[in-house]
Amino acid sequence: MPEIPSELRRSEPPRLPELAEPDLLRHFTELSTRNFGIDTGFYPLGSCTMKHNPRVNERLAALPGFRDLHTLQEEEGAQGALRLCFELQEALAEITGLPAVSLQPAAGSQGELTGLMLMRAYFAERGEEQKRRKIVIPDTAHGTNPASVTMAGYEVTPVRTDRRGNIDVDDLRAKVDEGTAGLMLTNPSTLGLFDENIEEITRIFHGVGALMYYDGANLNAVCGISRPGDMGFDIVHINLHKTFSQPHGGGGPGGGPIAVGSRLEPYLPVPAVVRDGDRYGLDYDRPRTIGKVRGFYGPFGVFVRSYAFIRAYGPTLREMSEVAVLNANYVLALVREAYDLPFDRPCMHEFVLSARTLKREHAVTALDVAKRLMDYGFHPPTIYFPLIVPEALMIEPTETEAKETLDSFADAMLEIAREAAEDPELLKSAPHGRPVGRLDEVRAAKRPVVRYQFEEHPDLEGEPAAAAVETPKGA
Amino acid sequence: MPEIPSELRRSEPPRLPELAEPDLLRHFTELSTRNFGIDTGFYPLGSCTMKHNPRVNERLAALPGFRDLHTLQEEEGAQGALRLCFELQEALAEITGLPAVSLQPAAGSQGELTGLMLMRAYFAERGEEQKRRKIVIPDTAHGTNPASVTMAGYEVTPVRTDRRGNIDVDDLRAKVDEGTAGLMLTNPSTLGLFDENIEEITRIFHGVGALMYYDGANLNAVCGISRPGDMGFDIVHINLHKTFSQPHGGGGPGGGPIAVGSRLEPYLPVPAVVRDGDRYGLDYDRPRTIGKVRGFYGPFGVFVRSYAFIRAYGPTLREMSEVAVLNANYVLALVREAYDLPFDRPCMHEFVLSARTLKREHAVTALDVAKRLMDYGFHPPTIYFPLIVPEALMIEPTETEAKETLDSFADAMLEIAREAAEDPELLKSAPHGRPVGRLDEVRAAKRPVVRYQFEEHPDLEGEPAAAAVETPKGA
Amino acid sequence: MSYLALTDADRDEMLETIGVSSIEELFADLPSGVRLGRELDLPPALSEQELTAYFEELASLNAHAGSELSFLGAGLYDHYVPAIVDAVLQRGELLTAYTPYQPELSQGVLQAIFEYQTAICELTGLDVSNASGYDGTTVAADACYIAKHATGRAKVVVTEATNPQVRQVVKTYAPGFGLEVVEVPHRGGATDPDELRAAADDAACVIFQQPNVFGVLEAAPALAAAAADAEALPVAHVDLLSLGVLEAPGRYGCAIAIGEGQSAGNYLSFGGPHYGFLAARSEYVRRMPGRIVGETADAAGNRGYVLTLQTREQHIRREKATSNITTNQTLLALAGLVYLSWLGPEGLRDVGETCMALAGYAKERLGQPLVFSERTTFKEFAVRVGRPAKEAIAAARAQGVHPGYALGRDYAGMDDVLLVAVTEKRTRAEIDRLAEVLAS
Amino acid sequence: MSYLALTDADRDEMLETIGVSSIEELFADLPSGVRLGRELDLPPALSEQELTAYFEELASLNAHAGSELSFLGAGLYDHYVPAIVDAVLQRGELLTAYTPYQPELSQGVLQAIFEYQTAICELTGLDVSNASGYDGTTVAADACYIAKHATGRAKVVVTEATNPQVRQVVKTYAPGFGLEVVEVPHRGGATDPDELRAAADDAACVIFQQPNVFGVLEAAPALAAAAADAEALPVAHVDLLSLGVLEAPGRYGCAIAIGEGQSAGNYLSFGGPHYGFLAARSEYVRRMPGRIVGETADAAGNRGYVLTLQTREQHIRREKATSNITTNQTLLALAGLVYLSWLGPEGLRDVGETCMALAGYAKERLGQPLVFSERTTFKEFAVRVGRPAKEAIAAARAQGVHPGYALGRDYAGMDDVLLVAVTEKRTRAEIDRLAEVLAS
Ligand SMILES: Cc1ncc(COP(=O)(O)O)c(C=O)c1O
Ligand SMILES: Cc1ncc(COP(=O)(O)O)c(C=O)c1O
Repeated sequence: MPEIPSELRRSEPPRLPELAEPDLLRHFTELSTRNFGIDTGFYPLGSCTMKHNPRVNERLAALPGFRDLHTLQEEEGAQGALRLCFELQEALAEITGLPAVSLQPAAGSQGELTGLMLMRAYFAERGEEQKRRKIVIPDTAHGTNPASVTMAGYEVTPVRTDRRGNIDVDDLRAKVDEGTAGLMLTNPSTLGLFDENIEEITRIFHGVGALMYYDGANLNAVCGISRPGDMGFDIVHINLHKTFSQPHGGGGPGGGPIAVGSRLEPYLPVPAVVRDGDRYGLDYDRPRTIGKVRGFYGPFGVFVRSYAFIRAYGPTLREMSEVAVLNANYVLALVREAYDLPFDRPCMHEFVLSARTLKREHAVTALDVAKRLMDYGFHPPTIYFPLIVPEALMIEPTETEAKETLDSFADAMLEIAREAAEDPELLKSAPHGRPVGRLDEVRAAKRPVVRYQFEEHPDLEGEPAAAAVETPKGA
Repeated sequence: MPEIPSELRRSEPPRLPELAEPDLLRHFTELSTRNFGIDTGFYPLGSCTMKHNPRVNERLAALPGFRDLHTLQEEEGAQGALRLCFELQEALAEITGLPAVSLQPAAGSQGELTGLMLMRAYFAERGEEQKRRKIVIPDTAHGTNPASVTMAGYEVTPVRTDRRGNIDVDDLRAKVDEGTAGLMLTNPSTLGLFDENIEEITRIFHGVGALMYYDGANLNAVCGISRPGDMGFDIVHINLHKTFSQPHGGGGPGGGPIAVGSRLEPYLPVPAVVRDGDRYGLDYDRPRTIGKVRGFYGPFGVFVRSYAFIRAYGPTLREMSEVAVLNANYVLALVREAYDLPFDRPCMHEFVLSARTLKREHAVTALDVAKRLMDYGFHPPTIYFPLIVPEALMIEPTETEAKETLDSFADAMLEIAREAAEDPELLKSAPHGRPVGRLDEVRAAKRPVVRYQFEEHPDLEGEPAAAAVETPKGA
Repeated sequence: MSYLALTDADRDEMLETIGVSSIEELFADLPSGVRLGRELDLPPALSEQELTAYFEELASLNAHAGSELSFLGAGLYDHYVPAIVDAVLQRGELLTAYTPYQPELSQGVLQAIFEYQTAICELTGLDVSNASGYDGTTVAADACYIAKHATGRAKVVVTEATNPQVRQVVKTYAPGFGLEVVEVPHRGGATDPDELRAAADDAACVIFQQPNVFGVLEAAPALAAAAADAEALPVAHVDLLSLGVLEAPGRYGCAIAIGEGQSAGNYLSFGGPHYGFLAARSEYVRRMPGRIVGETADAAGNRGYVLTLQTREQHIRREKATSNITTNQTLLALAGLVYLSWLGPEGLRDVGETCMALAGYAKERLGQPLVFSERTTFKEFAVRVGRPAKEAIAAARAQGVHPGYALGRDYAGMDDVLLVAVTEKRTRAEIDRLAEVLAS
Repeated sequence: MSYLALTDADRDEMLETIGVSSIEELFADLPSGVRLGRELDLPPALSEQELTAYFEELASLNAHAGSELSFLGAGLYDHYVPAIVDAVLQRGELLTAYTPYQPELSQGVLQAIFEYQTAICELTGLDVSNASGYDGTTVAADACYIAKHATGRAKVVVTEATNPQVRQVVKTYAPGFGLEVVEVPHRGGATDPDELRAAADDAACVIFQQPNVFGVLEAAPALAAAAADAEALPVAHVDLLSLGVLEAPGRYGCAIAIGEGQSAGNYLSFGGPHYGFLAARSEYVRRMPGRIVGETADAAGNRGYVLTLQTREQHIRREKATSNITTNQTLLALAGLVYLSWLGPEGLRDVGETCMALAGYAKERLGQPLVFSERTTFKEFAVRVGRPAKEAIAAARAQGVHPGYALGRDYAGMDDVLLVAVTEKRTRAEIDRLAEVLAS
């Protein structure tokens, strides 16, 4: 074996665990028992679409022909995988109503960034690169939207929400002009409401030559019912790990394919998966492409699962969305009396309550309600998001839950509202009987310990985390 | 589709669960969280050899070439499977020291029955069928031994255990004669002790022309160290789910191959897996065979796992047994002071304590100790077995446990002995914080409810289960 | 060796604690004459990676359902096993647990068995089920044991149209039970009730299979009646997958129903491990072999499950036990439960109807003479292929199709007969392919 | 559709409770102009069994590591993934959980990430690791972001000997960050420190790969020193599997280490999903993108883990966040943790040495001229095959061997060059086979 020059050779072995397999398996089994997944129980984490993850999808992704396929395999040796990618592109184009698809982005957020890069490239070719610097974002938007804008080198122009929960169109008119590159909108919005003025909004942006980006996080509400392309959007990302059931894995992986109108197709990342007769291939010859946003072609294993999910429904995907909306409205009907409902309209696949009154009258917060729900065996909803709703509780049941589950969740919500009045301490001290109680996030941020404490571990410079408690949890 | 005659057609649909997949998966996930496996923690269930189950074995058993292979596939189409069976036979022959192997028995108990059937066939050919009716069994034997004797149409002759924990040779001499068909012995015995007089015992049985059966349940103690064949045994069964790590699955499956000396080979079940050059086949042409004891060739999936386990060790199987014995003696050394030790000798892979003194002095039973161990996160040992030891606690750590685990288990045992003196209620009320407390076994047996209570469910005639509490639990 | 956790330092410390200087000392009680005194003659140890490579090579030498279009059945069937079955069986808390002797740590397995017993009772139309037997053959021997003790009679009757594997195992067990075994021949692929009635005199039980080994539907109620008329226990050997469309044995007078569970939720796995099921009328519960789970409560009144009626069993009754069984097939029975729950009542009926419809299509499509053309069959049927079946099989396999089982192996005068099994996994196109291959 | 739990009766009840007469009413807010008004044009729904059959057919059209002897690498490698990785990843509580926003229900994932961060810090010799980035390319862009804000400089330097996928992604992100990208050519397969030093003036960071794209060991310490000398952050793109034998980047002055985690515990999966790792010196922690888990305690003093330093992140800082990332690659990073824990320090070294020894054997055995014969390589090397590499590949694949990657795809003047990767899964016999095939 060839000699490694001494200055390049490892000087001290890494301190990795030294456990035999039996103890290793026990360790990770034990860790899993201190975690809560969809398999454990109801998980109405708003904006995250925590639906059942069919196990057949895991089986299919593990087929050796997929799992052990090298990404640089010659095209002739990867026809099945390329065909799967192509068919998924076709399906997503049909579902979104936009003809050209790139599967490359690794998640929704990267889909957003990619979409904004497409805008840049599009305007650059028109010589409008300098002029168009603004991206309009409603105040209900998810944090990734503005963050993506900054990463893409654009500036954020915020726009207000009106009293019905739609974008405030007057405010919008005042802010959209020739300097506007585009809009980023989630529709239905993070309030779980479909923007009734979407057609007008489209006119406003297209009127000034700006583009419209659709954040697909809430696509689960409208599959087969209304398509972003038909709403007028030019670019959309799809969160395969939400709408199309890629398991979320405790944080990832995900998939954030984007679909675009034909005028933006030339700028899509390379390679594109193309078909020529019954042969499938990779097309790198896209002179106007923005380039690559991640390695190779995207998270293929995610494609297998999500495409399997789509094929399991076929055209009945519409029923998936209908039931998602039905479940949400049902839970809303059951719990609305006990909580504040900032926007009183039929919701879509999710709805946002406020614990404002509970807080005012009993000094009980959305966080307390969330923690108390754990005692009832439920994962809490998303809280403190969207930001415009104080003490927000954002509830998304998804279509895969049984009525019995929804009923018992609603009962718990009502019971907790009663407890807030009668025995607020019960909520403040929640959760009970978990491996740990509420953890000190401020201390964690002040004196960060982010790796196992081997003796000589250097101290990290911390930061104030005063806001730790009221920060968004979920989405 | 052909018509089913109405009198043969199903009249009422079976009342099976009607759950969607999401709820079904949650249901079984939830059930699993109310169960304890080796993956959960230490499982020193004496006589059961609860060792780590390597996950690679599950992967290998699931290879389509094994998992989806039909048992009636032509031999040319099953060469890999037949070769695996053949190689496993060879390995078991080498480990047991007996040349001829049949993989067919489904578990140890069926191995016993098969072995006794071989004895019948053997003596029948010698015209001694009527004469030889007795099978000698020591009072330490597992219940399956006498039960197998009865099923085989033989009669049990019990023999005593002496003060060192060996078979009482004098008692034995008095009971073995021309009417004796054979002996069934577990060695090391269920006391975890190796019979020091095994050679003499062999002389006694072979002296009268009787045969010797080795119950392989404790083979984990002596692999590569001492072989049943070399001890003089004519027949042995191997519990693949003990010594060779087939996961026990909450009760099964198992595998109970038997190995025999050449004089018994002609009677083995059919088919035999044979080799001819580099071709493997099934031999049904065994005119003196006892026939078949289960369908086809045996639990093949178990063979895959156990053969993989054997190949992972190879000749170092000896180390497996050495460490099993080391671990047992280590725990014994740590806990002996606090419990009674009926037979004070170095143990083999397991040892048997008695809670006799705890019971006399504090009215605390072996059952109480067992239940209290659950509070410390351990599965209890086997209790009330073997029957000759009052308040027996039969502890088998196995080789796969770490010293840290053994230490904390020993600490718990010592702590519990202290608690028995200081706060016996703590033990009597154990376990604490489990999904259920101690269950009423007497009621379960008195008024048996053995299926979900649909309205018209007929009452079963029950039985007294007075003994329920002091009955063997484990092994 | 990564399955062992002790370091060398650990070993030294432990030996010191024990008070010996070497591991050998711990084996002092072994007479030198019985020691091996050499290394085991086994192939060298393999790493996990090497293991995987070697076993993958062995697996690749087998023609399996994925690599060959197969119509093999004759007792084990290539039905679809849903992914949820794998997912549940991989749960370590279930996979790596022992028999649930300690109920407080075993409610998961205990409740699952209780649910399994319920499902088996529902499917068979009987009152009690045990937690599983070894397979579809040994439960037949178990049934004989029950019948013997229930009737005090010394003879059992089995129809010749019952799977030969089952009959062979019954014959192997019978002498130990002190039972004589009588077989009743089939007439044109089915059993004649009168003939059966005649044979049933003084019989402890009568075992018949529905659908029988030829896939033919027996006049099961008539057979059960014939047995009952002779005061022999009627025992039906049934296919769980047929019980969505075929009547429950309990409904036509059977005292006991048994069978091979593989078709419901287990992989083929070259013949095992699978599960045998056994259900009976309540009066036989105390004679039943095997584990039985019962419902009860704790002091606080919480419902819970325990192994019950244990005084039937070997660990208590020893030589007087109803059986010697201890390790059974719980995990495979759990697979059965998950599968049946996944199907539900409608799903079960659908699978049965689909199999029957496809088999019906195959009977026409093959265009080969049916051996028992007058009979109604379920998912399997016998055809004459006009040459030795072994030849037909070899020829078909050369074209990637396994056309079925050579019945001549078990039945005289059937050397040219193939037993063709068609499950819901087969498509019409695949059946057409079979027809093509057999015609060629 | 078995993924949906509601019965028709449920739906009616629920509609009544809501106070509407049909589901359509719930969509009243949708303007008619934006409604689809027709069925989606998708292929008909498939049952689980049909799904399986269809996907198995697609999978069978791919030549995978099990069906073809492959020496493909160039960034993703066919290393052995132990069964315990699958076992852990199949635990539903981990597989189906969201990002751990609620720590009391997420201690399992949180502690696992904490352990992962520890392992990455140990391997790279740095102070902090995030919970994972998308892959080995996007973490390079993340590093550029950190460097830009740490130095206020507007240029990044990347060596040409860095994997082209990485360079392409950096170039795609750069404009948004307001960064210019400069590439430094390789000289005979490695980077010249002086040349790098010259390019590094005013650079925010310098990214090089060790071992580089040609499998060659760079003079990494010298490259890091050159960067540091220009007050640019030295960033090493490394292979986790090499860090048992190669020095930790933190030990030779790197400020940041990044890389593709696939080689450690992930399957090839046609390029994803995998995990990118990113570790840095503590002073850069507040600039780091992505989740970070920290240790803390509850009121009772029990240790616990939480997402921490969140004010870096988009859900709090929005347009001022260090990144837009939210969904990351936790499950794949968990696979990495399980794998690295399974290996342990010695196992990691062994794998590295085995790969290197086998690759060394291959270099000799192939007998083809090495492109950079003077250089030390790790598990990959470049050879000239005396004809267009594409042809050599086609010819070899016809014989069941994939001989490697055609470097000409990315590097001028290398049309006849194959990049051959040799992992611990390859055997000498397989390497001999490769030699034979390439020679023919
Ligand atoms: C409304 C919204 N937009 C964007 C995202 C980001 O998507 P991803 O997590 O796939 O990056 C999310 C979820 O995290 C979201 O809820
Ligand atoms: C000593 C002994 N003999 C026989 C058996 C029966 O073996 P099996 O459970 O494999 O039938 C066991 C275990 O149950 C045992 O411990």
